[in-house]
Amino acid sequence: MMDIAWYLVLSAFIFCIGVAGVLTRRSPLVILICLELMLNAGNLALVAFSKMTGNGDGQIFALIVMIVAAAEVVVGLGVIVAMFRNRLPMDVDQMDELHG
Amino acid sequence: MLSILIFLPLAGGIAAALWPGSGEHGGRRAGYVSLLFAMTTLGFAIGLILDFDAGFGGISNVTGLQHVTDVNWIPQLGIHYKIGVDGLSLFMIALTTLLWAGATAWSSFREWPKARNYYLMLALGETAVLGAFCAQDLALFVLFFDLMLVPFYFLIGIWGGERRVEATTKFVIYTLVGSFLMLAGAVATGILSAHGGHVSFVLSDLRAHPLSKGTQEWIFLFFAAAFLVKMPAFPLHGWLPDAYRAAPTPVLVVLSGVLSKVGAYGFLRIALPIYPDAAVQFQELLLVIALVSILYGSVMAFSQNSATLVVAYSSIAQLGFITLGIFSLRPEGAQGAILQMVNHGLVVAPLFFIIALLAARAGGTDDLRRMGGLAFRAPVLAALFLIVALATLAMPGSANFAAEFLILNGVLKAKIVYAIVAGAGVVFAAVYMIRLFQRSMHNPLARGAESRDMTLTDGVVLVPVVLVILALALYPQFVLHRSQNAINTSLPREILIIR
Amino acid sequence: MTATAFGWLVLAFPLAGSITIALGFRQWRGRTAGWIGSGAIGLAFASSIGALIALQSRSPSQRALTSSLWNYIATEGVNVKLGILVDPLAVFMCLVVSGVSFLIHVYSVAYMDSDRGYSRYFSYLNFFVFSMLLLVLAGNFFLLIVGWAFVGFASYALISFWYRRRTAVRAGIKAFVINVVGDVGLVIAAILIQRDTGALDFPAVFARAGSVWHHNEWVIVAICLLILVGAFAKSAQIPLHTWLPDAMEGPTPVSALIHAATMVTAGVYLIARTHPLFELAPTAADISAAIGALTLFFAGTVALVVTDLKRVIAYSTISQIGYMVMGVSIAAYSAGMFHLMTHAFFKALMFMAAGSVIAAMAGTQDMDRMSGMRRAMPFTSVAFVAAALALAAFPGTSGYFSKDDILAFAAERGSGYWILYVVGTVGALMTAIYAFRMIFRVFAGEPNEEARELEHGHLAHAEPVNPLTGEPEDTDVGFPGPEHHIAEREAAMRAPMTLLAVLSIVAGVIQIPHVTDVVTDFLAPTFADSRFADVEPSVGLSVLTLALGALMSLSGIAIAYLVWVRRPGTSAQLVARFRRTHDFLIHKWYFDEAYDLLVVRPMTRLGQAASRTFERVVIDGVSQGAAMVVRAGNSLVRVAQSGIVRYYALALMTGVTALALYFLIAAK
Amino acid sequence: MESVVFFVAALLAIGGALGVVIQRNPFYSVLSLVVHLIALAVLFLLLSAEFIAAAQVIVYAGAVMVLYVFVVAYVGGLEDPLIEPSPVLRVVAPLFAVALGVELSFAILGSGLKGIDGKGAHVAAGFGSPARIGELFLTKFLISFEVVSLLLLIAAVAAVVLARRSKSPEPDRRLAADRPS
Amino acid sequence: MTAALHAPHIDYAGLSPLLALSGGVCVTLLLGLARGPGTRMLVTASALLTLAAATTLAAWQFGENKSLVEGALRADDLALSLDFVFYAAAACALILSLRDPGTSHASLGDYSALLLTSVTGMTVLAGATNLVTLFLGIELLSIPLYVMCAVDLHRRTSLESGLKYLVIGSVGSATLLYGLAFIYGATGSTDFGPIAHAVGRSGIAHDPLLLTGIALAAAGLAFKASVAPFHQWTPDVYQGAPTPVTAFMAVATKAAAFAIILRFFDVAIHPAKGDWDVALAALAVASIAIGNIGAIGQDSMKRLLAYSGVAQAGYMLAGVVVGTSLGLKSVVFYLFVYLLMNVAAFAVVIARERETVLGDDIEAVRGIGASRPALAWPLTISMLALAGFPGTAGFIGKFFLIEATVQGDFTWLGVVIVIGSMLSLAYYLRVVAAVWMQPGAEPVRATPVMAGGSAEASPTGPRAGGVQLEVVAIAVIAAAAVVAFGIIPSPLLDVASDAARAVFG
Repeated sequence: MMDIAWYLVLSAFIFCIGVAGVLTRRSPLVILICLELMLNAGNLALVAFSKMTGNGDGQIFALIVMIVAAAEVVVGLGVIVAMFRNRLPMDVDQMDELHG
Repeated sequence: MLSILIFLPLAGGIAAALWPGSGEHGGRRAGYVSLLFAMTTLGFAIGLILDFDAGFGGISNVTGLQHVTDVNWIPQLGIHYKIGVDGLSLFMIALTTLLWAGATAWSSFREWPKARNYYLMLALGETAVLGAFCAQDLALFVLFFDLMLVPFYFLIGIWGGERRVEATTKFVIYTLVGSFLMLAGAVATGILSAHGGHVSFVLSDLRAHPLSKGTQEWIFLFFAAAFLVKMPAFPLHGWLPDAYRAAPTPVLVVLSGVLSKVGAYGFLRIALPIYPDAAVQFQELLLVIALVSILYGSVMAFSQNSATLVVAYSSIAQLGFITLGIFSLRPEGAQGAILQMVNHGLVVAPLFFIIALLAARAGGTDDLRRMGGLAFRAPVLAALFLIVALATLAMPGSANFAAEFLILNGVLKAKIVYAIVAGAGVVFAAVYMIRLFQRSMHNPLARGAESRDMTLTDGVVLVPVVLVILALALYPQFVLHRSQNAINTSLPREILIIR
Repeated sequence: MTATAFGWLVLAFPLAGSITIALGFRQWRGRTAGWIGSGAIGLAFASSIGALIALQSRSPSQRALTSSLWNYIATEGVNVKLGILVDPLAVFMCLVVSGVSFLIHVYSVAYMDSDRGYSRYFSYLNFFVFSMLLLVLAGNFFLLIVGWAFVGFASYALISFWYRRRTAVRAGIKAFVINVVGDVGLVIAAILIQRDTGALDFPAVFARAGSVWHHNEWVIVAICLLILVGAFAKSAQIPLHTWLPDAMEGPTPVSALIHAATMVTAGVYLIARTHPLFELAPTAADISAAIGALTLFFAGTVALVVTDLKRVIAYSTISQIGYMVMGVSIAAYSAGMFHLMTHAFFKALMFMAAGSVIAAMAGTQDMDRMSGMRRAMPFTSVAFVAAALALAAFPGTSGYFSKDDILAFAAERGSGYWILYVVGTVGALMTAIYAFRMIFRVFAGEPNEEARELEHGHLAHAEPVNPLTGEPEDTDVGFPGPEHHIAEREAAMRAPMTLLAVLSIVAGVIQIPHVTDVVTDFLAPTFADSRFADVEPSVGLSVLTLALGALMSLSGIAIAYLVWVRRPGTSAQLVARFRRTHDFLIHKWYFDEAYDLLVVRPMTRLGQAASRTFERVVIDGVSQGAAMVVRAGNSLVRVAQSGIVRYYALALMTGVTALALYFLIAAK
Repeated sequence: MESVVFFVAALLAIGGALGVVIQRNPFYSVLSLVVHLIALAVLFLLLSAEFIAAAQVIVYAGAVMVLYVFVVAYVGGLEDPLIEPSPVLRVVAPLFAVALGVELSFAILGSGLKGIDGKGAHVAAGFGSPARIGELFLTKFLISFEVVSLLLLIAAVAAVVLARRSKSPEPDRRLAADRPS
Repeated sequence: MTAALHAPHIDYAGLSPLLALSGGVCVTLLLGLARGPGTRMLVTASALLTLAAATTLAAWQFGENKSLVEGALRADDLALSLDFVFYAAAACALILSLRDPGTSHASLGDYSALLLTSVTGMTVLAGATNLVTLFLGIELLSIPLYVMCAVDLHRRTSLESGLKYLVIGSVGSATLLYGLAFIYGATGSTDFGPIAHAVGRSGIAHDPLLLTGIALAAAGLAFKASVAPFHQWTPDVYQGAPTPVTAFMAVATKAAAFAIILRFFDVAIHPAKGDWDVALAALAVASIAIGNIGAIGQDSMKRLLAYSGVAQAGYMLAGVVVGTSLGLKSVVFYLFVYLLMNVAAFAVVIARERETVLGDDIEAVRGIGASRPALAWPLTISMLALAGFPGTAGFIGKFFLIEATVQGDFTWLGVVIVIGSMLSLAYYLRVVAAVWMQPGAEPVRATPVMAGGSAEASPTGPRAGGVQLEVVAIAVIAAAAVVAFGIIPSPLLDVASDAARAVFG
């Protein structure tokens, strides 16, 4: 049985990988996925903590996060589809009409 | 009672704005309506003076606050709607109402675009100024002090001359920089003087619980900044030339006749009583500023070609004198300052009216090089101008001289050197005022200028003011006697003792 | 009626006259305004006499009366009443002022006729008299200053009376500013006095002076010097004399009244009035005496070379006032006042005569263009000669006694004061010379064309031009109108001139040393407290002085005769001989140039620099600088707002990392 | 034994995550995400959260992933060059990721909390069981439970709004299936 | 296994506003499906009714400070008073979008439902006393907003704003989540009460785990309140979104964010104040500076208001920093005022958008002082109020905030606020000057215009040319309120004090 710390560090790494993804990728799709990574990292941490402290709140929290993530994905994909329909580039860097 | 005085003009302004009638006709009617109200306010003020109790020979020890109204306005913030009159505010109020009546009359004899808004703003301005003069609660004072800017921002910005928008923006920003600092200072004063207890901004309470010296110092500086910008004093006068050139005549009159006094008034009403230690601490600094203002203003005044700017810079110098008197931190000085505040308001107003008339005769420019020899067919105008000019340069026998005499008296007793240097200021005043008079009235008739006397309506505006000037020249004691008591509060014992 | 009541009346009449004339300026037709003005002054003179009688009816010790109307300024530490002080000195001045003024008013009624500014002129003139009387009657320093400034203003207004003459306007400003300098000196002096004695009323101040200040302590010396600044500015003493010659821009009667007879002697009066202070500060008194001497010498030299008729008289005035200042400064009070009086007589007369001449010359004032008017204008020439004799202190004339009275006193004081005596005597010689230089150049010799015309009864009426610049006058504000008036044809001018001529000659008899010391005795109560009250030139000294004076005067006249009548052209040779000296003198010792260089130019330069450079660079610079900083920040923010979402995310993460870092540090 | 499982799962999870980030083709990113999710599920099991693990597999690997695949297919797997056009981000982004990682690890390891270095509290059987979860949901987290349903409802609406004018309403129906009753 | 399930006590009275809202969502959604002429009116009516009901219920519950459902929520005066702000903002947004071309792409039913849901989320958030509820609340308010921003599907900028908001928003909430996880881990509970208690124990107060959690959570919340440096989405999203949506976001989102920020910092982790106050102060200074500087010279009114919003967030954050009852009071009060000021401004922008082809460019309001006083005055008043001129509620608000900072020993922060206000004059006055002091652009009759300032015209959607009474009315009423409360602020102040009492007792 491993120390909780291991799980936490692992989750931290995943979180950062997610961040790196958001910062480096330009396809909105992939960015969404990277967001999923970040949320999952959060989940892992929650579950680990709930194991550590032995109360179930963390797990509930994690579960709810999952659903929230799903909802976010839906909206995100919806926007992407809309963009596609309007023949907008699938590249966040080119969505820069608003600036200044 | 006082509240009526304060809000009567605003009521008039609203009435004027809503008065039926269309087109220029409606505008004129709006003018007469607000003129009516302005006159009523003036009457009110006169009543106030007559009914004012100066105490026994003016030497009684009561603070002399009269007609007090005290409503707990915003209890959660400890802000009271407390207003009252003492010898200090009394004549400021009189001056305000008089000049505003004059300005309104002057305006109502002329056509204005968007006249309704114009009179509304003019009236709002009067209300704000009166409020500031009556306020006996720090927060209330700050509120009115800043409120003043709103109407003047519009008055200059909408009805002004060339480059009016830049001018008015510059004016408001300059002034608000000071005012906002003052706001912070005021709040700090209220909170800190409460020492964790119940917060109150009522001046008398604040006087009762002075702050620690260190706190006083930075707050005092904030307030000083606000007041000096308002006056304005060197080197915070950057807004003055543009604003003065852009402002329409009636606005200019009240701007330099009254608003500049609010700063000086603030020193006597707020800065000295509430931050006595700091006042003493920074006396030298303020005296130097005042002195530089006098000299700089004078030098500028006699190197200008625009008549308006001559007077503009001259008022920097004049307010320098007032500051000098205040920060002599002596009763004579303060009294002189009060008297001089009234006088300067009284002389600068007709000056600007007259300059407007001269400009009308010199083909619409206030450039002295385009004027000259205007006196010939305008003996009355010339005579009035002469009287006002002499009063401005503090000709002995004028109330202005009485004031400067007292001021120099105070300064000389406090710090002799400053008095000597200030003497030079008096000479300069003679130079630039006489120069102004002669360049416009004397010398061969300028090309394109035509000499004709003023009309009856101009007389209606000018003559009363000049009469007041003469009256005060004969009997300045009228003011001094009533403002005597106010000094006791303006110069608290701390200051006098330390001195 | 008490003396003070008369005092108030003395003030009331001229003021009333002035206001009446001013308010009714549209109504008065013809010479009405003039007669109203003269009448007012006449009444004032009458009241002065009334005051005199009322005063003399009291015992000498009781002859200083005060009276006040109301509190002018009454506040902590300052108390000024609107009050007058009637004492012999004041009454003496009142008599001189109102008397001479009356005569000059009458003269003006005719002389200024047909001037477009007729009413304005008399209104100003009455106002001047009022101010002058206020000055002499003032019961405290404050009111004194008020009168002081008023006369300054009146003189300014009358100097630039023909206000479309550039020269007149410039002269006016000059006079006004220099007078204000004087006022300021006086004001500061007054405040210092008020600070130390706590009073401004003359009696109180003089009473406490001795106890407040030690003998000759620096404060009192400073005060006296400041008072002198005021006195010298008014009385045109070095270095504040430059305005007086220019003041000749005004109408000639004005020069007669203000710039010869009355106002310019105010300085003398002031010193006499404040003598208790000066006696406490001998240093100041000596300085003043020295300057007086210097001035009388300087002015004399200049008067020798100037060719503008009025300016010659002006310099002679400066010089004569030099005598008076010297006199009162060395405590020869009654002598000084006496000379003040006589000088008023003969100098007023001289100006009147000059005015008549100038009128005959259709406005020309240059002596080079004058000659041989004797036959053309007999009356005028007689009057002028009478005045000149008095000025030259011809034995027996009024000037003779009054001047020598001063010198004798100087000699009596002995020691260093001998120098003053010598200078005074030399001055006397020069006086005689330039006085008769005028006579000989104007009246002697071949009649010029104006004179010849006049002999045939035609008064010249040239197209008016400015005598200085030669530019044509615009006459509609009333440069001495289209026609001129000379004494020969105007009774209103002749009468006062006659009277003054008589006075100039005989007035001396009232104050013949050791014979009739009328003036001295009359003024005695005022100067009773003086340390030198009992100093009086010994008989021998007086006689010696008188003799020497006579000698000087006669030789002076002789020299003048020699140079300008006997051997015409001598002066030219002299000029050629002493070219340098002549230039120096003709430029009036370069005073004006020096002022222009040291004061006027630097000031204007400073002003221009301030408005051109400082205002732009510093004052606006600050606000613009602030604006620039903000704008820079603004563009920075906008660049960061690139519109690329990933940069936003980056920024967000930066924030997060930074926050986390801070907290980690906080944690440790 | 357990630790072996942990390390394997951990490696897979990280690998999957990295895969998501560095795969050029979105489609592969999706697939590596699946790997990552499964690995996480395993870790959840190790942390005695059976229900979470199950939900993870069903909801994510089941529903959400399918959604992704659809959209990827619909939009077309457009590849974005890994050569980051903006050098700033190419350098800075990983830097920040690392920095953040270091900070977080510091926080975790530096924490003085007892138990963090422990195996965790000794939990009763059925700690993460559906029953326990359900109980919590119906008691303490009732509100959350209801709100979540509202959230899903609105997500559906959102999808409808965004995918308007579409003859192919797959995303919508798929979501409708997800809505808990 | 059948564990005895003792159902929790549910206080329906306390929940009533929430229930009303969620009910309203469903009803509106269904009504939206109806076809027919009157649908629009019907839907709007039901939505407005919902809000009205919620408001009344909230008002009814006002004063009873109680926890609901095992401390997941709290229906106290802080929450309820801010609920009023949400509801008011939502109502205004609804009325403003009634005839808005931009939002007309979604069927009004869906649109209103989204709006109401977002409001529900805010209500939840305002009452949240539990990390889970907190997170849910934030998501529930954000997700509909993402959609509403993008709702003008045919306008690129609208989609762009939606995407940007979504991406950054999700990053923000992920960060928040991670932070909450840490806090949960460090304190072992998701309820604020126990958390506060745990933090109170000196051991944890300085634990890196907790503090890092706080840092991440703070970042997430600050993002919602668009506090610099987490503000950058604000200008773009505000400008891109349909203006009524912007108006709603600008006011309601900020209010909700501050609601939870107040509760989180002043309740949950108040014991650790010594650790976080300086950090927040730094954030406040940053936002004041960046917001005010960024707003200068902006030509798009919406952008300008966005930056000004950043600055205002900074001011309010200063009220949080001091963590005192007075501070909370001042923030709540300022939120009320903020609502009024912005609604007035946005209403005017919308009106001009529809009257001219200039969109939300400042040109559009040039010279309306002469032509359209009914719009000019509200705009002027709101600008002056935002700048903190006296006679307006904005002045009282600033006064109050400064008072709080001084009393909380953060005087220098008060001075920073003041300096910020000075900077802000540069752009607020520019608008006023444009309104009054410049000749009007010749009135352009409304040709088909897109909301959001881009000139791409779209054929669809109803166009109301010229005056639109409801818009003008809102502008005028809001402005009037600004002045009224500037003169008689006491009522609002009382509410604010109640809110403070609910938290600090």
